[in-house]
Amino acid sequence: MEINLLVFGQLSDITKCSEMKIAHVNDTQQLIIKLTTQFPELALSKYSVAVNRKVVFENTMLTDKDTVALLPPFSGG
Amino acid sequence: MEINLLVFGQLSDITKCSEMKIAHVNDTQQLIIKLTTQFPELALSKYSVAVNRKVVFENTMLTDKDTVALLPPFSGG
Amino acid sequence: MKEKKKHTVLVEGPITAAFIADSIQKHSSKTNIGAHDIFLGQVRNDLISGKTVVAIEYSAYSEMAEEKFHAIREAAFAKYNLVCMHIYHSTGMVKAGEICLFVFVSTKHRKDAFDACREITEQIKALAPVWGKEIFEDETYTWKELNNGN
Amino acid sequence: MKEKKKHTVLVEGPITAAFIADSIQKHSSKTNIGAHDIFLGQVRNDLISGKTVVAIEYSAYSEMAEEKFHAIREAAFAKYNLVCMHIYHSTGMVKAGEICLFVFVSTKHRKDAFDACREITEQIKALAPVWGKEIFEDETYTWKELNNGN
Repeated sequence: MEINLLVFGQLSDITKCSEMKIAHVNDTQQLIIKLTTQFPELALSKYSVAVNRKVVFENTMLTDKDTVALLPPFSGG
Repeated sequence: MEINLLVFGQLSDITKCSEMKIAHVNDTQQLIIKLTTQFPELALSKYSVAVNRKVVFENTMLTDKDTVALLPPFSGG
Repeated sequence: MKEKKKHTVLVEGPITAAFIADSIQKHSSKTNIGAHDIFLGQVRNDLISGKTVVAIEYSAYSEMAEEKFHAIREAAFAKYNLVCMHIYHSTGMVKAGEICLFVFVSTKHRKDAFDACREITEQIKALAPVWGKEIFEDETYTWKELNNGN
Repeated sequence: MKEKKKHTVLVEGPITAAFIADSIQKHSSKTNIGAHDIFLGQVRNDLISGKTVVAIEYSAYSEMAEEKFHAIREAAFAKYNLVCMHIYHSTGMVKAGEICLFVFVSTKHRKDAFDACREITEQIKALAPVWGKEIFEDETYTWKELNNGN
């Protein structure tokens, strides 16, 4: 079980990486805890979480090959 | 004493002329009466009157070389 | 940085895409602009009593129209935070599919651009002494009537 | 006559005046169009903490962004009486004075064009996963923050 993580905008300045594989996480909450342990600055950042291109607002189960994205506030246009 | 009359849009279909000199009219009311006698269809038409490029809403005195315009409803753009 | 020079609004014939592109391109040197709103009026081939409009022939009371356009411009600069604005309106023959009105508003932030462009367009329709003669395929015509939103 | 084919919104680099002209020209064959409203976003040379922005580098979550653009498009066609609409948004580097967003709405009557163009532009800003990195003269940068109307 491995998910694909995408990190965008200013968050990629924190993770120093915009795409990574992460194993052993069963839901978005576990993922966030794991990432925040590795990158403490994430805890201070504002972002949404998308699972397979849909923003989720609650803890969401993950399955193998899901794509999770960390989305800081949009600033297009 | 002679004024310059400009006639625009559909009103020029009635007068068959878009610019004419008119003598012996002291104010816009006299002018309109004179024109309506000559072109009875004008009485059935909707239009505003401008004196020297300003729309007037009441009877207005005219002086020599004034330009009076008959303006049907605008339809630009 | 407000550009308020008086220019002539009425132009003979249709407004071309190349002219619009040129106007847009000229604004690339004004790097305090963040937003442009452009309104274009295009001649429709309306069906009126069974006949199709193929062109509109515009006539204007030019001197009065230019004064009105200038007043509309001054009012817009007074009311909104504009960097620059331009209006062009055709006179003479404009075929269906061609452009007869070009309103170009440039601002720092988009809210002013949207508000001003819309208001200016409505004012042009309401206040400018311009008339459209809708020409049919058979060369007969009718005088255009403006309804709201037309 | 509604044109709803799915196309790609994200384009590499700035949107040129020539591209906009070409888009306008293509609509001359659609003679049921009476009004176009065009919104253009242009990169400003903002002064931020004493440094001048010389460019914005846009990045996007492309797959999600294209889905959002498509949803915005579908919603606009459902809500407004549109003849056609197009959105283009830059990715990569866009210099100050260059255009990064092009929203093009064509309708029979102007009210729909104004309403739809504004709403679509607001939705793009609010919903599209796109980020702007403001690059300064000295090659340092800051991440753009959207305020209302920015």
